[in-house]
Amino acid sequence: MPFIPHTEEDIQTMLASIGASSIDDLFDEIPSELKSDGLKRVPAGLNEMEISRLMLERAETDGRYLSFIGAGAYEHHIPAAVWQIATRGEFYSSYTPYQAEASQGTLQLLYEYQTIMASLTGMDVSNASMYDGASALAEAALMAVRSHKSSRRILIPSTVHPVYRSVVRAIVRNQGIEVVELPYCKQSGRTLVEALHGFGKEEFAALVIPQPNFFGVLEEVDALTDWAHGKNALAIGVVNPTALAILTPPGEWGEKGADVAVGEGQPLGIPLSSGGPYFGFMACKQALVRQMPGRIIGRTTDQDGKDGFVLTLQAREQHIRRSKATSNICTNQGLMVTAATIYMALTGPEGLRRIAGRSHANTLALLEKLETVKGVKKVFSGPLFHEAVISLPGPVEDVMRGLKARGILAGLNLEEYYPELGHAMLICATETKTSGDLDNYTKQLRDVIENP
Amino acid sequence: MPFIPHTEEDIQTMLASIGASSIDDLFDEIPSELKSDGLKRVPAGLNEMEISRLMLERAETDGRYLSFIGAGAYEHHIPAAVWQIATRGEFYSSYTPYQAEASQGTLQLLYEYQTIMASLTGMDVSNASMYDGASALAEAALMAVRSHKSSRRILIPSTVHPVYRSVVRAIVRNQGIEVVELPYCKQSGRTLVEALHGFGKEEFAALVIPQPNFFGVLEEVDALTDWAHGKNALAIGVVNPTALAILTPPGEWGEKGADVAVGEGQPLGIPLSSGGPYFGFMACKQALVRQMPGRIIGRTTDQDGKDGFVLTLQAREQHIRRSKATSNICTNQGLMVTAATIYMALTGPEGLRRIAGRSHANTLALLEKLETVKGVKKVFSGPLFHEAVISLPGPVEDVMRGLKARGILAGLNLEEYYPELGHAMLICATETKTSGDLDNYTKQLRDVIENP
Amino acid sequence: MLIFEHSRPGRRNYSQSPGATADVTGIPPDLMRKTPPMLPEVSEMDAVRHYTRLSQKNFSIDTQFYPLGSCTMKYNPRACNSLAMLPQFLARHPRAPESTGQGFLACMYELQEILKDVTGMAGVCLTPMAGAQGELIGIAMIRAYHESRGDSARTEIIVPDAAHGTNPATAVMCGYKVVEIATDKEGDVDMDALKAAVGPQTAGLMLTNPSTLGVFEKNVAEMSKIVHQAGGLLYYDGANLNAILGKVKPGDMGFDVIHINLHKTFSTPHGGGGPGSAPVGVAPRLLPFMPVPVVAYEDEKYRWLTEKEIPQSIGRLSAHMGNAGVLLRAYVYVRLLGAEGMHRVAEFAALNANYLMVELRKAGFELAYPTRRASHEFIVTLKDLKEKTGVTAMNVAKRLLDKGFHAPTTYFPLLVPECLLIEPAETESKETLDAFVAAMKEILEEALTQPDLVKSAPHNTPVRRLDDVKAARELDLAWKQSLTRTATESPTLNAIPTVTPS
Amino acid sequence: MLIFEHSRPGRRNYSQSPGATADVTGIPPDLMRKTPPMLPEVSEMDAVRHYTRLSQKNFSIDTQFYPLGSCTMKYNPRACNSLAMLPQFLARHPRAPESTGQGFLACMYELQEILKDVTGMAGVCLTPMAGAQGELIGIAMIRAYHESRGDSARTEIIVPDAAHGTNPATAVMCGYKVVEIATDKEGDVDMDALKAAVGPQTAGLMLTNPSTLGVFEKNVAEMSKIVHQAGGLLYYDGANLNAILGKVKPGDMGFDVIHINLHKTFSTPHGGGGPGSAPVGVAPRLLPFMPVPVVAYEDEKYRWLTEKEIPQSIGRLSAHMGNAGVLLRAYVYVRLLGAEGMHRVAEFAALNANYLMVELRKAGFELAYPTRRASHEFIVTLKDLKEKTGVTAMNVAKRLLDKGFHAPTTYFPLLVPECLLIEPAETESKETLDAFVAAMKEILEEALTQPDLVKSAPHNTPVRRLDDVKAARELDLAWKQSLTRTATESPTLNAIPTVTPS
Repeated sequence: MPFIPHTEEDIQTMLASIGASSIDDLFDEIPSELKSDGLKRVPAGLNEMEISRLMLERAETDGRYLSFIGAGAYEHHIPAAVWQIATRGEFYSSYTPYQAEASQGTLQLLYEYQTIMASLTGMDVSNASMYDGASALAEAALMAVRSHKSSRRILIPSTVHPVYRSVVRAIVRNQGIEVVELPYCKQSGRTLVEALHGFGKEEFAALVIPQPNFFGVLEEVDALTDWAHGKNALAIGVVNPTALAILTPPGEWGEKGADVAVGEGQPLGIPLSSGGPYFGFMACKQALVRQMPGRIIGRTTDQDGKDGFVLTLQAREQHIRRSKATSNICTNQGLMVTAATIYMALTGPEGLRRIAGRSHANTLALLEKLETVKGVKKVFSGPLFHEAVISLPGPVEDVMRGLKARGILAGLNLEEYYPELGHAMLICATETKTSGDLDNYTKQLRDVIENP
Repeated sequence: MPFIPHTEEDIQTMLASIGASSIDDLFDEIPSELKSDGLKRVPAGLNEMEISRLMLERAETDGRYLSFIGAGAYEHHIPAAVWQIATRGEFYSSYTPYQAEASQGTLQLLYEYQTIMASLTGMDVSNASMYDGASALAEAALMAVRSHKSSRRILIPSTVHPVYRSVVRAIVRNQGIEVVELPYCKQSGRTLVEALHGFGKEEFAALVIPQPNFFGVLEEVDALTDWAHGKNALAIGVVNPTALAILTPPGEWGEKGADVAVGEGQPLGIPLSSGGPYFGFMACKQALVRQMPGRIIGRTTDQDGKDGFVLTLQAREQHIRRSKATSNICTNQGLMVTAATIYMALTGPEGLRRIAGRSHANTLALLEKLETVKGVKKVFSGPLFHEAVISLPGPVEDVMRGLKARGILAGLNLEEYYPELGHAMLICATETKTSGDLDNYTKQLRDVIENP
Repeated sequence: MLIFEHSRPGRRNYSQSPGATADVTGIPPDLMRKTPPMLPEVSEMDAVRHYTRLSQKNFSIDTQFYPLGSCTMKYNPRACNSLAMLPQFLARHPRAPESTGQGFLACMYELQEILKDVTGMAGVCLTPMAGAQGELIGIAMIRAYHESRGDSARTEIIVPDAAHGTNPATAVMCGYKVVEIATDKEGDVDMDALKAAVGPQTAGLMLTNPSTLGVFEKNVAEMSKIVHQAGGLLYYDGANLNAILGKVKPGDMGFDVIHINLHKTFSTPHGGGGPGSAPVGVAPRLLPFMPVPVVAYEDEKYRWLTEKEIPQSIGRLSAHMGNAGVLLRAYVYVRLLGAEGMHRVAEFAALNANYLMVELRKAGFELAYPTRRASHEFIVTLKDLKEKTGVTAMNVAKRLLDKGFHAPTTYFPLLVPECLLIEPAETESKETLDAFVAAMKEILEEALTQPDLVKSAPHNTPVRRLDDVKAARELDLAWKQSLTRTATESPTLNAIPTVTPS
Repeated sequence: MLIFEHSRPGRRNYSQSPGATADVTGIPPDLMRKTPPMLPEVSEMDAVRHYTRLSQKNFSIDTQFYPLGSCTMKYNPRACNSLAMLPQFLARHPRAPESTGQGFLACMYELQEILKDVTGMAGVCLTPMAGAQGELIGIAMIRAYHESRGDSARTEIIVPDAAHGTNPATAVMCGYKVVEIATDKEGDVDMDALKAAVGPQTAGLMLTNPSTLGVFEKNVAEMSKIVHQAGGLLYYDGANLNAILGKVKPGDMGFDVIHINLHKTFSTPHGGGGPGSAPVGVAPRLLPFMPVPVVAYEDEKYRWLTEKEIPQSIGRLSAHMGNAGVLLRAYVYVRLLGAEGMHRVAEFAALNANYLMVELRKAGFELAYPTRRASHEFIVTLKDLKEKTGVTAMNVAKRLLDKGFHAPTTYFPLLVPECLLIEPAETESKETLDAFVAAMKEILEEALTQPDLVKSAPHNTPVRRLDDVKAARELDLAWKQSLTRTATESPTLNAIPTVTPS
């Protein structure tokens, strides 16, 4: 009986106390016709030794590759201390900190996280995290519509991650919110402020501004932010948190700064792990704090006057406000934020700046090397952070297959998302790549293209 | 500056307080002619990301094999909880518990360990662990000589692990202690009580009794123990702790029970890890407790009458008694014992019994299968625990090489240790082996032998 | 002390950063950050020490009993953690080809199949990242179903008054109006209220069963019939699935869609408030609307099905494929349990809950539904105690913290005054339950003899009773450097000590 | 509460045991155990909870400052732990062929080479499992050397009175007589005493430098000459190597053999008292006597050298190859430090020690050797304070625990009365040192104004002052079941619950 501590004696004593003659009696209020005839497709239990071997074998099947894929999830070094501490039982197996006096560890850590994220994004306040970057963007869109007087339309450049755009649509669809997409400049790979002029008379609740955008290209964030504010729309920044170590934070974009900043927190110490769990972050200007969804931690004092931390502004939330809540969300990604906070304490401002700088430099160096391969070209002229689109002389799928056989995951195939770009692939080289890795990629790519 | 927290400002403030003008000044008492001209063969520092990649690559070089090697170190399943808890900072990074009030976690755990080991071996008391099984045996020999009136000779059967015998010799050599070896029965693989009759008049401080012995064979422990006691020698059991879940514990051997029990603790939750760190255990009868080396924990009370734990009998130890100490030992293998105690709490008496029973059954099953291969024979007739010696039709080295190429580590080559056994190999199949593994080994061995 | 108060300008962890690069080139200066973000500048050891010590200020399952109703705080097997964190699993990029994730995908596929069997559903999608997102997806599918049939007059979702707050909040997020129906004295949904509420405007009913009152809705089959006959669909909130695991399948009760909180029933860690994970199961008629991706097994290979294969899908709700690592933990857990183990989960959850209920009643506590069996949880009401002594449910909860127990859920469900919703979970031993009863008995006596001791609790926690009102009124959501550091001490870019940096 | 007090007969963790096997066959009944051992019978969760909570009762580097002289309690980098515990390293059997351990052996070989450079020695053996075993091996090699030359009249080892207790204990274990020599007022070895002690009977001198008094033996070169001229060898106790890492090499000081406590200087974890690891370095004349195995690199392959290649070896001192996992941790640490990092270890250890020494003196504490530089540690003597107030070094140590600091080493070295041997280590920040000084100052004031408060310390630890005398007099070294359980409740073999076992 895995994980059941009861001895036969316990069972009999407990049943006697209850006045039941068997455990089955405890289910006597359930109509017998509803009772299950068993779990026929659930295999018999394994012990820990057996499942461990099975999982080890499966993990080994999946192998290890030298990966140049980015596209919203980035390979960064994660200090060993991060997860050794985050998986301590006291963090790992604790509940949402409703009982504040028994949860000061989690609550103080979340307050520290909020402080860091507010500073990193240049905003006034941060919540305690969202599910992931894509859903955080959808929540920001809903927040914009809630706070806007008259428009239920959101303007999103097509340089925003295509999946993020899908997620926003899926989440806002049933609330009668319209999503309008903006084209990008084929030459620079960024959103042209001129393209916005076409929307002269239309009203929007918000303009979404990615930085860097999905192509790795840096947008003209100041002009875009000012345009939004000129239209009485909110400016919502979707940002890479590593990039914020060197890029202007959303809070300082344009004249007044963006109003909301969201993004994917994964680069901050979270393993790639086939896509999750990650965490989304959301920060905003003070004026919007009561429209912000998700958990928020506040500092207060206890009855002896000592500092302490609590969940606050709960009146926004579903467990208090029910159908009138700002969102139905009730979990944040607490454990991920625990890891991210430790990660940021270990890297510090200069460490994160170097990680960003090295990733940037590696990607530029890789681009330069790859362009020496016949038929390989950089697609966009705009300035880059740590990703870039290249075009290949033939179908991307074939190149990727060839490189995979050589132990390399070449990048993300863009043919489906942006067919207009031809045989285009999105590549990324973070600080984890050595110059030997870049040379290796270049050499293997040359091999694959020249000897297909 | 890895792991150095000092800022430039700190350094200046501290130097000013000291009244030194540079850090170099702090070394001004060291004669300059002694100062090093640098570390020329130490490479430049790596960051954690770089060393992590190097170590991952090296670990992968070492591969993973299906192993049937035993010979003093055994592959057993280790519950995930064991090391997740043992590597918590509070256990991992704490010091020897001299300050008892700040070390109750470690001290109570060691007291629990001592209790379990005393019970497992059938002894009155256990110390808090030794370096490893081999050195524990050497310390037991020294302990016997200390407590014996007149003899400085130790009788050791040649069925004791050959390396253990070497270690005993190396450690006791300089104290004028003589080690006498006993031959074994070529047919049964165990020590014959009759062989002892030749020592009718000689005096010994102790007889060492392995159970199971190095060949995996079970010795006639009752008769051996009684013989030793009849000669006024101590009986020292060298035992496998897993086996003690099903075998008579040393404390119950013969009429009066063995006097000291030692052994290798590795099977109790310690990873194989190329040979260490493991831990040795040592338990003895109450009468010998003041002769026992190593740390010992006692239960006592605090000034409010509350139970607590301390290092006790420190008057035996080097930091108090210096040249008159029972041993020079000052560390136990604390962290290993932490893991072993958690391991034993998780398996419980029935779990450990099943692990022992399954290992025994697997080894018997493997023997039966392997004997179907042409030219492969079980060598000894004595009853076995979870190891056995088989003879092969040709050089062991060749067979091992062939199986290694098929992903299998076949066993330990005995040709060097016991040349009289011919092409003999020691094999082991613990509870980690499935019947599929046994079939796989058998099939591959057949292949290798029949198609060399 | 906050991590920022340990911070000193220029302090750095050289082991945790790449070597210095030349200045960033190729980025226009107007896009570059001018002042560095306020990340802590502490040594690796000080960070480890700070967060290790912080962790010790938490209660957790690994350290305390957590009888938190509706949350199912049970043991999180350590093997689930270590096996989900095998290096290859952690290193796999979500956009890596499916061929590099066959081991991972095999686990996902088998988890889908197991959850289908457990819920009695025709399809399962693993991607929802939390219970509330599972609900959103479930209700969105109900909406998509009605719309696909041109049945656009259905504008209401019916929700019992005892439901979790997420139910009405979700219905609103999907553009529905919420109709609340009452609970009868026995704790069941009031059937007359239900009959009065249903009609051609009914899109569906959201139900938790066993309910948040800790009782099994005996009339669930009839409720299902009423709603279906009116053309509505039935949504099963899986928050309390632990109580009936292996015993009753939601599909057999007539539900069309269900979410399963893996962090409850399947024991993935709560992690101080997440990540959750809430796979959604659907009856055959909702299969065409499932969110993507879903794992398929064809030609001896595992692969993701996307919008191409499920064109009517309500779409994607997460950037990748949900909380994969949480799903791996749940997979390990279900394989450890096996079919028999799942039955035992419900059996021993029920045994512990009913035993604890009976023992607390014997100790003098009043039950909210004394005539009913407990499911895996039950409700104590302290209404009388409060009238007699002024001691509230909140006071008792805080006093439990002093005695080393986490508090039960308080003031939920809202319809029972001064309530404690108590769920022991199946992994607790009888001795722990007995110790909890003893503590509750002590508190009852304290309430009668020294009520102020209880009212001013907690006394032994790292902080005493915290001022929530002040927190909300004088919002302090981020530490301000200016309060404890002078401007000249602020961290600056490139502030590297000049002594032998590496 | 002990784990045994949580135990109940028949409670089991099915996940942690293989399925039931048929009864054991083939073992004669008289060799079979009759009553089961008293292992705890607790659930997995209760074991996790028990040991997690126990851990919280410890002080540790990860939670507290540990200024423990001579122990070098510095930060243990977490990467050393995780990289030494990579699955392939953990799974490798010590008797597996060398060809399956080339990655592991490469680390060992490089560690040997690095330690040779650091110590200035010609050879290094990695196998000694602790400092005391390193000493045993070192002295055994000295003995083997003399014996190989037929020089059998050498029967004495000279040891300064300030030496660690292991030094004389080790000499005795190697069959030597111990000759203790005095320390002069400045903390150096008394040179006249040394000259008087040496002679043809001298096998060697054991020296710690910097000494346990926290000062560098200025006359070490002369001492070396005196001992060598008399035909003796010099043993370097590496306990304090941290103080001179990269700055001075023991080989350059004239030492013939050295042990290095990896758990001190190379920051492998102390683990609550072990495992240690203490590689031994030797000068050329001792190379033939090195213990085995030693790693060699030939023909692009790593392999172990054994008795075959080193026929005069003193032999094997451990069953396999020493504490391999500890060696891996040290290897990662030295690679993280690099050559420059090693210099900085000594530099900042000295900076912290000298700063702390000066600040404590300013705070009113008396130094044992006020005219000397501190090495990486220094001694405060509380002789006057004790005379004035009755407050002892022990009392101050215990009072420090109340204030959240581990105590310094007390009453060692024995020649300084009421001494505190204080070593901050290089990984502590100035703020932590300042906080420690502030705490010491508070205690000094308490000693003067409320001495009983200090004498009755500690007050805030999980237990208060423990009775050592009672512990030694009324030996209680193992819990007796009979004291709290009745015989009928004792665990029995095969006591498996009859309800649906798996």
